[in-house]
Amino acid sequence: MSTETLLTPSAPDTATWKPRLVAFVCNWCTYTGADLAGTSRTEYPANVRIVRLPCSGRIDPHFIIRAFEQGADGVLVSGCHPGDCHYTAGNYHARRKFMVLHALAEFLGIEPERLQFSWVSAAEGRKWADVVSDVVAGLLRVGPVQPTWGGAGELPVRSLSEPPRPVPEPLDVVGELRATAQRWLSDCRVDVFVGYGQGSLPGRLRPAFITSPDEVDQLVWNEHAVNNLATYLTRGLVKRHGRVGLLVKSCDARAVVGLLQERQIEREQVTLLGVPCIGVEVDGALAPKCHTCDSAWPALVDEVLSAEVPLTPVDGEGLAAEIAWVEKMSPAQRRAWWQAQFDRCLRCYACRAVCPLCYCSQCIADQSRPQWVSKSSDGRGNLAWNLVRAFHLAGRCVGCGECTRVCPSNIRLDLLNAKLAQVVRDEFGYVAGGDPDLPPPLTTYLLEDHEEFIR
Amino acid sequence: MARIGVFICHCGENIARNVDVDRVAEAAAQIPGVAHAESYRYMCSDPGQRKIREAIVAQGLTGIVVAACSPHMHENTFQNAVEGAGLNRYLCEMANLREHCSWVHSDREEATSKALELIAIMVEKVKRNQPLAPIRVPMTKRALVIGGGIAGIQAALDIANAGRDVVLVEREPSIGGHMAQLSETFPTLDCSQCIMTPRMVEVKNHPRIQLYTYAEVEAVDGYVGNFTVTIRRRARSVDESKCTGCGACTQRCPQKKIASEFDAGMGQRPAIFIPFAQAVPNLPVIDRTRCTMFLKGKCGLCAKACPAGCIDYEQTDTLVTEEVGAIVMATGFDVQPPTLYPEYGSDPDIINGLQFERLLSASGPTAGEPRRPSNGEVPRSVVFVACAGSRDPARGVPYCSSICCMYTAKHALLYKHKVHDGQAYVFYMDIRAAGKNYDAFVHRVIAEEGAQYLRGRVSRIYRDGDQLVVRGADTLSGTALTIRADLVVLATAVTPRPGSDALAQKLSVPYDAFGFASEAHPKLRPVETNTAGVFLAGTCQAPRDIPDTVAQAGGCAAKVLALFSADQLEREPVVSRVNEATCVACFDCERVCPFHAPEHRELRNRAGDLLRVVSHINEGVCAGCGLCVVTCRSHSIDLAGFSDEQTFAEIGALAPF
Amino acid sequence: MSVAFYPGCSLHGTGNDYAQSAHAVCQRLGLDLTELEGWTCCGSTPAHNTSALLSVALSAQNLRLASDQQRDSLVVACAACFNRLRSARHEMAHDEVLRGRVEHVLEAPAPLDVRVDHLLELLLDTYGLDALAARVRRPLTGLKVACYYGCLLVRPPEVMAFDDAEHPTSMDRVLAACGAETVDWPGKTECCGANLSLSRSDIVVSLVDRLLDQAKRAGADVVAVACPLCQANLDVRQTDVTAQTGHRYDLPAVYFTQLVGLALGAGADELGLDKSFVDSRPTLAGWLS
Amino acid sequence: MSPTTYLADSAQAVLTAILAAGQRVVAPVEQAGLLAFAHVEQAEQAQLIGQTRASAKELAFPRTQRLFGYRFGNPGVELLPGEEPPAPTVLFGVRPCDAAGLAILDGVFGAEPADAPYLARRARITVVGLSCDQPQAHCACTAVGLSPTATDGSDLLLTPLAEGVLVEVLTARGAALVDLLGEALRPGAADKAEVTARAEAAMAPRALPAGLADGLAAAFGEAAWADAAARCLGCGTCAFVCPTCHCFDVVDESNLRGGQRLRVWDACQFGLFTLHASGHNPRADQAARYRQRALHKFSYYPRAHGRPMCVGCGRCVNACPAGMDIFEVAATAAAGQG
Amino acid sequence: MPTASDIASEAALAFRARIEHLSGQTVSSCYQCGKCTAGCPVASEMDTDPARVMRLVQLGARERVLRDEAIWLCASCETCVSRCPQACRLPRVMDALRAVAEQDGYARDNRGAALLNRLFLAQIRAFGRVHEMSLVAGFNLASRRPLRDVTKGPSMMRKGKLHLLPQRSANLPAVRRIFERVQELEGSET
Repeated sequence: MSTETLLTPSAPDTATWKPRLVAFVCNWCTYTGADLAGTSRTEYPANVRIVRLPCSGRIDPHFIIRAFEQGADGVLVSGCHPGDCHYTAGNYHARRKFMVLHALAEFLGIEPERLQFSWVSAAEGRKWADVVSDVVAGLLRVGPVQPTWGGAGELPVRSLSEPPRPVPEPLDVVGELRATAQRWLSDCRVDVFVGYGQGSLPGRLRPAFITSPDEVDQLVWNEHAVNNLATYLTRGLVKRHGRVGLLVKSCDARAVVGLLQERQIEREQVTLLGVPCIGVEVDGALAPKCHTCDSAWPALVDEVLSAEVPLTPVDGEGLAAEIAWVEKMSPAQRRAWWQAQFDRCLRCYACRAVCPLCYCSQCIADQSRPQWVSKSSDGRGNLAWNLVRAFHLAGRCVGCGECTRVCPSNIRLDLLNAKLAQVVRDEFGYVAGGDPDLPPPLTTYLLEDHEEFIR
Repeated sequence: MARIGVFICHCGENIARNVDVDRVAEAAAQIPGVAHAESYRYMCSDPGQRKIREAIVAQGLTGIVVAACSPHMHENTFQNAVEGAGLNRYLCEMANLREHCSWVHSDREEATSKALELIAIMVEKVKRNQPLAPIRVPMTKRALVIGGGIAGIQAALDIANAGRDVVLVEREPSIGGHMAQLSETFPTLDCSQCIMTPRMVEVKNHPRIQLYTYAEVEAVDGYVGNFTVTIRRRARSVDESKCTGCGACTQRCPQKKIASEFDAGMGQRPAIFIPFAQAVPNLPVIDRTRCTMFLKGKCGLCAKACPAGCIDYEQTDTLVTEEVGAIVMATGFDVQPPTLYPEYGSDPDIINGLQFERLLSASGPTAGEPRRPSNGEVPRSVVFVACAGSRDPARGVPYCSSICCMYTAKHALLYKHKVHDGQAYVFYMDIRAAGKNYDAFVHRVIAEEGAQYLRGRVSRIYRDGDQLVVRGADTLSGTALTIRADLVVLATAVTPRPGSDALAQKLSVPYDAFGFASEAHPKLRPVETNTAGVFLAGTCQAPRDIPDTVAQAGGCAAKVLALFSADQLEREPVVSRVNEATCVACFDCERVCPFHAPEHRELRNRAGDLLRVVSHINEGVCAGCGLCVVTCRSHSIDLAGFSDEQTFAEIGALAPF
Repeated sequence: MSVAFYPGCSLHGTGNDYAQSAHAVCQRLGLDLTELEGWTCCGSTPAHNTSALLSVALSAQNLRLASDQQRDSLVVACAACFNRLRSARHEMAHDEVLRGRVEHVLEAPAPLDVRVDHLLELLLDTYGLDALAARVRRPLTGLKVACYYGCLLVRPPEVMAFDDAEHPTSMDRVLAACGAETVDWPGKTECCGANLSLSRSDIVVSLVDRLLDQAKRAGADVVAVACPLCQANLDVRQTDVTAQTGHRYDLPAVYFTQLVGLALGAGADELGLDKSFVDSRPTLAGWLS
Repeated sequence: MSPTTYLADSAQAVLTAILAAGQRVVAPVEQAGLLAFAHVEQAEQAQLIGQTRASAKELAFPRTQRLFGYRFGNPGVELLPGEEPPAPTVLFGVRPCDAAGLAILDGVFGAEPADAPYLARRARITVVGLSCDQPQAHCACTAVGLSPTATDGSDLLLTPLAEGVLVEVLTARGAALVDLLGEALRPGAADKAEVTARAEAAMAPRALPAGLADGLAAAFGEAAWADAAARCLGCGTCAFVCPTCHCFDVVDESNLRGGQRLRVWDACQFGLFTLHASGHNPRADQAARYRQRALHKFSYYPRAHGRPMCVGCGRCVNACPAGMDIFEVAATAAAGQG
Repeated sequence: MPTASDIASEAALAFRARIEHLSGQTVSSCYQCGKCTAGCPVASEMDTDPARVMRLVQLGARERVLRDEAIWLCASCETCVSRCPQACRLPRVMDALRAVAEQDGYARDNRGAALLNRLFLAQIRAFGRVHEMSLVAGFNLASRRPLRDVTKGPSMMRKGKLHLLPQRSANLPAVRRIFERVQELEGSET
């Protein structure tokens, strides 16, 4: 149900079409370099419109998304060469963000010609002219953006490269779980214990909040304990009780690390009870994240339940295989595939609600001045929302997979998250949810960070 | 309701030639929100500016777009004009029709339509501009100078003599730096120590200079006008208040054969030592890494020898905190050791220029007589090699060290003066003698003193019995040469002082790949840095000679004094601000900010209970880069002048009009 | 690890005493030194003088043979061949365009899976100095050796990555492990002019003259070499040196393998000591049983 | 007078006939591993067993709907029309619960002042219901006064029998559709009571207590809401899959040239839902928001309209990321009061 | 010496470009520090020292440099390479000059290295390996100095260091194919 609007220009007439290139440039190097191209009378195509910002570090990925929404055929991002930043390090930080954005765009099947990055110094008027000419030539090659919303070919939502696997018998820890919760509550070590209780539908578990030692019999544990309870650590209705005891699987514990890293919780306010976990069930099979999980034991805990853990070797590639499957498609196929996914998005924000790391008190998707993300639940707004969500989780997502589990429209958010986690791991050597003392990868940089994607 | 005025400049023919300015003016008047549009031949001229001012008043304009040249050219001009008409200067934006349009697009049709779009973009932006007021921050009129070489001494004295307090921090036990080590200076052959020592004493006795030697800057917090500096005073193991500098302790020390830093390894010193005779302060220090007492736990001879009882083995480092408003970085340089090239090997008779200075210095280990380190004999043949590490992108440093040509000429001359029948050979690549009287000096060395200048580099040096064999080339004649030498002096590359990169980080000053601190602008702001209130003097910024260093240090002093001339500091209001209502206190802003501008602010209710801690941007420190704005996921930070809303509006105007 | 020995043309000709002694040493140490089947000339200097592509392709052909024969490493004794083979591998690994061209010429993928090692590296890294010292039967105590590396083992450093290019010690360490005293001398990596040997023997004579002079003055009893071309120049040209300059040295130039073999207990004939022009046997008499 | 009931071979056969009559049809199809209402061209595309993940309301009340557009002039603004409603459509295979949901929406949007954009779309929809013979664990239609074969909101209702299918003509629009179908339908009648009984027997017992509306209203001030809502994460899943939820937000999106005014779905569980421009939020926490949801469905609406604003489809219970069950919460809250 | 117009001529620029292409070295980066000359073992034998050869290539002095004996004297010892501050691989430039000299007919009369190169490669082509005895004999004959080193041969033969008959590699066809393919490829490029 796409909305034809004034804001989304209709498909251009190919005969008269001229590419529209929006350039976001820093004030000190590239803008001045473009000035130099002017003073040197170096001619280049008139298709470019410059938006001047103080620093490449000020170039928000949202600006780029918005430019495309407003009908740009291509976006060029340009700043100072490494070492030249007027603000010392703006371009180094920007480089990391751009690296992620570049990978994300590629993964979504956006032609590389449409999103280009360059370093142009104040002395490189010639280079500016060359870069613009080159990018415009690239846009002429790929042609106008084809609006393909809706009607995208029906492709399978999941790769069949790894067949669903049965869930192993859950470990029997319930007795010790209840005893521990009881002890913590009796000793006033915690004011509320967050675990799992029986759900109202058969075979379902759901979060349970135990505030009295007498209630611990409500606690249960089995393969249906899917929820990442770390999400509740930042929730007012849970925090109101005081100190929180939390049952964590190894994936959940990684989210707690993220919250500590980002100072959303204080370590002493939270007592973690680790539960050895050998897999949970989603859609009647072993959850994809469990295929590649290499530890039944959470790393960050205060106490841990004891159990004999059978050796379950990590095998299969899990999401990596599916990422490879998506990447094997042609860019156009990939774009269509993602568009079909995003088209289904209802904007219910269940993905945001369950994510332990989406804790902002006011999400930018809810802001209207400026309006970061169109609220329209159509191609435009849905693309922007899903891009923003993925980008904000880059280097932070711990891969608990909750967003994908709860999506009422079966959108493969886990693939976006996992792809960016791959990029962050390969490019910045960082895996989220490990060491709470490390800075998140997009808040730091290395001089030697890769920049092959930058001209 | 916005009433925007658009003023289109012909710039003579510069814009009008390729852009149909009349058509643009006509079309610009149709842009929603535009109340007035006109074009004029020279908008920056007085009549042009008057047009703007008059229109503002007559039409009640709420924002101005001047479509003319680059804002880097005339933004200030038009901001002033707008202000003159009573409108806030930040309600003026420029559309760059010249550098970004008429000068680079020859198709008049294309250039004209692009010009109109550029104007539409700025109209959309200026509609959302907010009036901004300059930021004022208080000023501590006290300066910190880091480094007690000639640069630091000069800057400190200039500032202090102008009546401002100075804190001078020197890492070594004495101030003086490299200049105190030099024999004589080119091209006048003044005795370096003779001109340096009085300056050092003046520093010591100056009532406005607080001197910390054997001390390092540990941490720098705050911002221009309001720095808090933590200084680590390393333990001298000597009570400064009691010591008279008699030197009895140094004579009793059983360790006597430690390579002297001051003599660049050409002489020796004890474990408790005064670096050199004219040291300021003239106090000994114990080198704990070599002292028997510290290594083996017993000795104590110096304590026994000290008549004042001021040896204190228990002394510890102390931290002192100083509040200053400006900082001068003057950490100086080092020269590379003479062992860079394996093809030259390492031989006691191959030394670097600084070591040769000590051999030539009257106060040096040989009392000014050049002698071979290997056997103490006077060298009869000395080969000087310039560019021994400089201008070598492959294995040394790619830059020119700037001072070697001159000091090598001086070395050859001084050597010839001291060893009349000796032969001096100088291998060089180019002679860079651009200072006053420098070229004449070099020619004097070649023509009158008889130094043999050879244009080429040396490929190999090896020992053959008592002598060194130097294989070089003279490219002017196209021949390979083999010279037997008693001593080889390598003009090794000038590099920044080790640790100056770490200091630059503490000061938020960028530095280049070699560690030289970066100035704000190579031409127009050569002593400023991009961190307001931090200035650069001397060789920490690039290799340079003494006159340039002294001039630059004076420049720094002038900048510091100019800064101190106001009681408050005015800064551009392009700074970030936090929306405290939505800030979730992840403090990623703090992690990314190159200037340490984000602070933790506690929000309390009326009863004083702590509600939340949120981020707060210190406007005095914020440089306005916007990195925090982009990093903030909840977008609780925005940048005045380049706000998210302004930028989105610009993007919204990008669609064809 | 499976290795193949690449002898090169010289070791089948003028340098056969090098081959002989290398085999003798490896046999005594239990190191496999099976020759690469069907090896061909590396192309040497004339090939790279003529065409960079030809040069790399001729060497790559041998790497390909080694790869086809499932060898992990090609062990080379001749410094010149070693230089060509290792350079070819380096260039193919670092220059994609060249690699493509070579693959076109060879009609096969570039054989980058095979390492190229010098015999000295085999002794030092694979076998180990301690193990070698343990096998020494007749320590060369008292023998003063000037180790001569020449050019091609060590240069250019970023390609060869062999030891310290200006002050190499590999051979010194190997011979020291055999009990010999190695002298420090300036000629270690100076050029003997090998590839001018035929075309400009006059130049070679003056270079050899200088090397012998330096070695002699450093107190060497023998010069040890790791290259048949160096050996030929330093040994065979001594008469020419005397003829051209009047300097007479009588300084034997032997292969380091001959000295190692000696220490391991091999006999003069087994090591081919009879084959040099300046007879080393009188100098080495004390260690010949 | 045409007969009010017909018999046909199967629901599939009826669909085939509707398509053959050239009607545009939206029916449940399998998409990306779930059932969703989508345009079908062939009867085989339709998947007539099971419950769609989202309800059928989207066709009449789309996720995003342009109310009107505008273009800026200088001076003045030019107004542009809103969306063009889609072509007349047969909404086929709608479960009785979903059809009843449309009936509730008709009441809400049809009340004065009538909502023109909704009615324009609704007027072009003919609802062909399909009785439910395989209820799921979360089903609860009987608890809200409906049944697996209820007719509310349908123009035609198909009820599968042991053999063939019973077609009930319920409205004039339904009759008009029947007229197009020719021989696929045979006049005839059958009793669907047995079907109803069988389906009801298969359902999990769920019931709402008597006096729920008043009980909930009385429980408004209870602190227990905080405990009840603690696990609610505040997403919009329940509202967006609900056949009766109809809250929306109106947003303007514009640039220099002009813009549009959009109606987009909104959900009462979002924190933003009642956030005032001043920053004040009368429903400050999830407890207040969840209470609103329970009371709107089971207290305010029934008090005004005499029936719950719930058709018992159970989608919200099934889809909730955190396992919230509104029936359970409402019953407990009301009971706590009593 | 070339005049200013010669230096800027197309031919001069083309020559420099050709050498840069063949050698893969940026000849223009040479700033004449002379370290190559200083360390070169044969510089003293050259009329034009290595640094100056580089200079002549920079100037595009084709005739002069291709006729210069110096380019045949480089021993490829790589001493200059390991010490060059601009990391220039001068022997490759020398190789390129020799290849061009050979291609363009400047080496026809060369009785030294060029001749040896030709004979050497001919042997590889013939046998897959080099046969030292016939190489030496052939070289001496062709360079019209048949008696060079005449005393060495018999003694070497006695010592078993020279074989009368050449060895033939089992992979001779592969080697010949390499020669053909290289010629083909390079021929197609010029």
